[in-house]
Amino acid sequence: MNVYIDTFINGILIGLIYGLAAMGLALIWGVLKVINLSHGAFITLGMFLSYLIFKYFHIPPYISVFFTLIIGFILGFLAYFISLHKIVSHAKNFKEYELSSLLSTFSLSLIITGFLLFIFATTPMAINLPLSLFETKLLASFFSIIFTIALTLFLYKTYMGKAIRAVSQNIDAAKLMGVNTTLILAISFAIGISLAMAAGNLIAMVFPFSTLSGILYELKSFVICVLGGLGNPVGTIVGGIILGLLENFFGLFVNQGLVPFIEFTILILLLIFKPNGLFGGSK
Amino acid sequence: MKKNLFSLLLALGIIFYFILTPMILNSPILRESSFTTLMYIALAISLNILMGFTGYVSFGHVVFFGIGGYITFALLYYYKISLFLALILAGIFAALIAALLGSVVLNLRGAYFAIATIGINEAIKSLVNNLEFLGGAEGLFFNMKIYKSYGGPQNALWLSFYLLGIITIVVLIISYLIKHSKFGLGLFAIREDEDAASTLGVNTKLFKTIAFMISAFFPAVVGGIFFFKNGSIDPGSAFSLTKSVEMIFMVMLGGIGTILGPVLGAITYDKIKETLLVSEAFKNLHLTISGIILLLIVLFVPEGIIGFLRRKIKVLKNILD
Amino acid sequence: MPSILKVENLSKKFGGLLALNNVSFEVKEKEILGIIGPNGAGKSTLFKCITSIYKPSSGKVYFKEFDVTNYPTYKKVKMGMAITHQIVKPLKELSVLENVMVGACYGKANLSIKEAREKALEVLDFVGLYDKKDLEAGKLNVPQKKRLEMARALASDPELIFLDEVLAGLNPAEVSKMLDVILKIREKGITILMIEHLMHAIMKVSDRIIVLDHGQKIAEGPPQKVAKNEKVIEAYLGDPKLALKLLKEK
Amino acid sequence: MKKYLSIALALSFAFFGCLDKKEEKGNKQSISETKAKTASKDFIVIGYTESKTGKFATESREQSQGLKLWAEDVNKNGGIYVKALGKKLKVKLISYDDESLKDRVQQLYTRLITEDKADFLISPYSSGLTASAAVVSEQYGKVLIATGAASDKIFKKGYELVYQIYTPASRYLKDAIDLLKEKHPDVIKIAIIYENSNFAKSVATAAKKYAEEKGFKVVVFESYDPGTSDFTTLINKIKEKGAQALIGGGHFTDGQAIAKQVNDVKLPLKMLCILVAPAIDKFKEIGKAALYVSGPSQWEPKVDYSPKTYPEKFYGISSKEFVEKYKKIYAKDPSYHAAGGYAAGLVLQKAIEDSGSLETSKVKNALDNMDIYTLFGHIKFEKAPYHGRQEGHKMVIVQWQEKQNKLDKEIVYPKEASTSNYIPYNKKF
Repeated sequence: MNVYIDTFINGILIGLIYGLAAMGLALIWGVLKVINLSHGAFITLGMFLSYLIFKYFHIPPYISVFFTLIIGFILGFLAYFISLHKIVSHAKNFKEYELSSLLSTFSLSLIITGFLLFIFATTPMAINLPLSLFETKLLASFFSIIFTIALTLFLYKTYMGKAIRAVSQNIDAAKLMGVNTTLILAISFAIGISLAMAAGNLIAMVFPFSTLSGILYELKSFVICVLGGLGNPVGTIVGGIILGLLENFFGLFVNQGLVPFIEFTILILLLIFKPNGLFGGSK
Repeated sequence: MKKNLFSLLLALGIIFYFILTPMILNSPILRESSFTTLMYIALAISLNILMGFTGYVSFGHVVFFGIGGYITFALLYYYKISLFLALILAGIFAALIAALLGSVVLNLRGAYFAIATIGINEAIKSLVNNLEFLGGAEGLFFNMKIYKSYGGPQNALWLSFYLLGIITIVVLIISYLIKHSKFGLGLFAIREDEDAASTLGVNTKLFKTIAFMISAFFPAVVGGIFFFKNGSIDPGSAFSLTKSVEMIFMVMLGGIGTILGPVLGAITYDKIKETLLVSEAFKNLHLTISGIILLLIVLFVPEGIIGFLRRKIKVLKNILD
Repeated sequence: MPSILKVENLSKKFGGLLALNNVSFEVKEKEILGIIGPNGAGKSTLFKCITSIYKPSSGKVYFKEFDVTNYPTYKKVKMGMAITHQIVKPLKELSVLENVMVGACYGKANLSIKEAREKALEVLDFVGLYDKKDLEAGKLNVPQKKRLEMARALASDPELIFLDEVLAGLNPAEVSKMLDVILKIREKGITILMIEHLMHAIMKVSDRIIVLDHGQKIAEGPPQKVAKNEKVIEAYLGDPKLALKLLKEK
Repeated sequence: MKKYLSIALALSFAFFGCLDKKEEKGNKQSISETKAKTASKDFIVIGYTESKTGKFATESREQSQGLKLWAEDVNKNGGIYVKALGKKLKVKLISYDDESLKDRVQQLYTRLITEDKADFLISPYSSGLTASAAVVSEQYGKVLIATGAASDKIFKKGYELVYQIYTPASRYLKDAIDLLKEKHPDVIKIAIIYENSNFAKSVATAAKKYAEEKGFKVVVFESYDPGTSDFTTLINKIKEKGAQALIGGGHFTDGQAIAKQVNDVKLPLKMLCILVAPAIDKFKEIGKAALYVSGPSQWEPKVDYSPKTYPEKFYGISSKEFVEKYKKIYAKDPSYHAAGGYAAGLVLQKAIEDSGSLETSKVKNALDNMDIYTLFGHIKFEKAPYHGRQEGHKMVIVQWQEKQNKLDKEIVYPKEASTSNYIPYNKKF
């Protein structure tokens, strides 16, 4: 097959997976205005959950993902009240907790990573299904699309989703309209974490991983959020696809080792010129 | 006026304590642990000039530590110039890079600035990873001969320690002078409300950039000393994101925007970590435990040690800064 | 009298919306020029364009004969403009004194930090905030914050001061206190350009008034004359008679 | 103002004086203790740092396990006989966590030397950390046995007391290229891809040079970022350039991913030789994709290094014995990191016995003249300009083959160690 077609297809698939990984971060960033620095740690947690379920119960990741979604939701809910509630509820506006939320979510990531390191060290792990890489990528991409559709429907069609969007646009107005903002924030965070862990769960079946893999997806997720904006899941997926394509096509022409340099340079340029994402308005 | 001087003197006293005890006891083990402590103090004070005075939280500040380390290392490695000159050049170069980067990223506010600085750190790390003359991913290694011109490795280690001590004192004094200067007042105005500051006549862009440059200069020099002492440098240890966040923590822990705060914060953080690292009971889980401690600090003492003391003990309210 | 500020055909577009449309006027030295107009008339936009908080889409601004259109805000302040904000912007965690010192340090006064302290104390006394000098600015109440805005502007030794609705949100007693301060400022020889929503108050102190509506200047002249201008009254309420009635109730 | 100055200074000294008093006391105590100790020394103290956290945690843990096994063995036999003291001394290991970071390596090694009074040092895992530790060990005149560090660069530094156990990076893939030349004289175009990290880069650079000397044409020579898990683009590139053999890799995860993805696209390579990953047992998790993948290894549980193979100069237990002991305790096959850890201890033991002393200069002398065979293979150190670099030890090349429908790791090179014959990679397609 033509190298370019190959690269293109792979770029799209990888992009969908990246988008999946970024979705949770984008949701939390968008609604709570918190840049969740524990995102990567939760992705890793999802990967290990997936691995353990596969190892001990022989349930493949594409099924265990539903279980992980539930566990992730519960953990996320708890994590919100442990690390963020105090900070968020005491602040008058999100600017006041911008810094402390970065720090508290970072502590959360230290706690999780420290724990995982204690048990698993940095031993590389892999889930080996009787599927080719291409097939697992297809499977993960499929889930990525499903999650995007589900999350979009949830946000735009359900009462809860509308409340979340209302809170993300104007928390004070939402409060006045009688929305229980604390609950909404907690649920949004829980969904974000749940998505992060589900992404980890699925990625574990595609690529090998270790305790420290999550941070790579976290950094990529920053780029994606900035590319796709924070508004809606579709934007995130598109951001992911752009990144996937960029990575793959750059990789064809320049040394692969330089790809992160290009990625982060794009991140900085975008932040400067298009802080609301490629599709958002200007500053 | 007097109250501020008290904090400065207290901070100076603490720093001198860390410089003098290893010296008087001629104890290498104390020197090594003091080296780490002083390094953290200097880094925390430098970051505080940007973060505490100007309100811009750089999550990738370690990039200047790395840049300084690489410049010093490369200058000594290729040109064999003197360490002092190399350190100063490293600081100046880092400040220039800060001016260049600052002119664009300092237009971003809050979390966007934070993310951009992470991006800068990662981009530069990746770039250095691919630069052959800087050793790429392998990094550069000194020949022991380099230390010979400083009186052998033994003396070189002491020299690095004294240099670091001097830099720590210098950065503390500079931070004090800035805080109580007209320039510092301008920075504080920017921290509180950038738009208001500019309508009061503060050239916000210039001020921010200068603050960024100063807070880049010192980490670069510290990085230079650190990697000189280490004898080798590689991108992973030069541009470690964890150290960046540690710097922020130290400032927060001590008290953001204060003179004494970063000093106390750095020492406390360092001691907690050192204790956890060598303690039998905790060393396996020290990452988790430091996470828990840090979380507790963020949640319950967000104003830091200084703020806490000022709030709790009336007498200290007007003395501590 | 020579003019200190000259605005020529200033326009500002926000996207497709024309917020300011070819506004021109002059301010003479030592006069109080009031700018009025209904909500959304472009008053604040006009201020912000003159002071470079917004970049005007077209037109020119001259300050003391210099073309300062593209000067950044801080430079204009250094030349002798001083700005207050409609929505108060105290430097919350700094003390009241420090707030005012910023003005003294960086405005036209350009004082050293030591001189600035003295100047600030003097100004705080002038606006009646002396006893609050060590309080955190964020802890002041609204009228005090408004006076703080004034104090910061005054401390910079301005030649021209922009007052953006400094009377809004004050009760009658506070309004009259504030008007006293404004008149005292004029006595110091400082030119005042003020936006106000409360018409009767501005009528009382202004030498001349400019009326904006939908981004355009619709009237200019002494207060009494402007008040009777039907176009103005219509712009304000759509009902000239009701407006007139309101105007007469002082 | 003077009052303030004095108060401030006094306060700070008092405060921190209290904090550190305990430490100082401990310090003084240990000084007096050691004075007593030299007369009646009971232990040989060996210090090292282990990366319990951070990116080297796994490898470092295994290395440390090997070392601990050695210490146990020694102590079971009553210790090491030190002629100068006329008795056997037991070994005491002291270690701290270096977090896989340079930050504290020097601090901890100084602590090991000055506070814990370590007589000898073993390196941390990885070349970068070893380089930092070496500065300190040289400064205090302590012997540092470097295991888990394959870099050549450390030994360009003019160190006198650092000794390397591993085959250095410059020779890592040499044998693989020799093997390729021998088995496939027709192959000309080869591809080298490597992880952009300290170790892999040294290996790849040296391999490229050697391959070109041997007449190969390196058509792809590219790095990829650590953590890369998708190699589709690189493989496309290799396909396009028509390379007939692929060598490279870096760490386990990427190596495994490369093997899997090359297999997925059925790239008909004559040889697929990957660093690190094939040598590790977990590699077989990828099933058929592992078949016929080869890779260099420092050591293998299957190698037969025993007094039988090297009757003249063999020292310590045989590799078989080591594997059994290790399995009994840790319930799995030892990796080469573990064997390297054990060997590091063994080398030190031999040097102490040979010199009959704990003095650095005498032990150094013994190390300089060492030429032994151990469970890890041949150990012999270079003289200047690369003083201390390993020159005796040889890599083995392993290949995953199928025996009775089960994947098995066989040694295919060098001939004297081999357990099976080499099979071209593309035979499976």
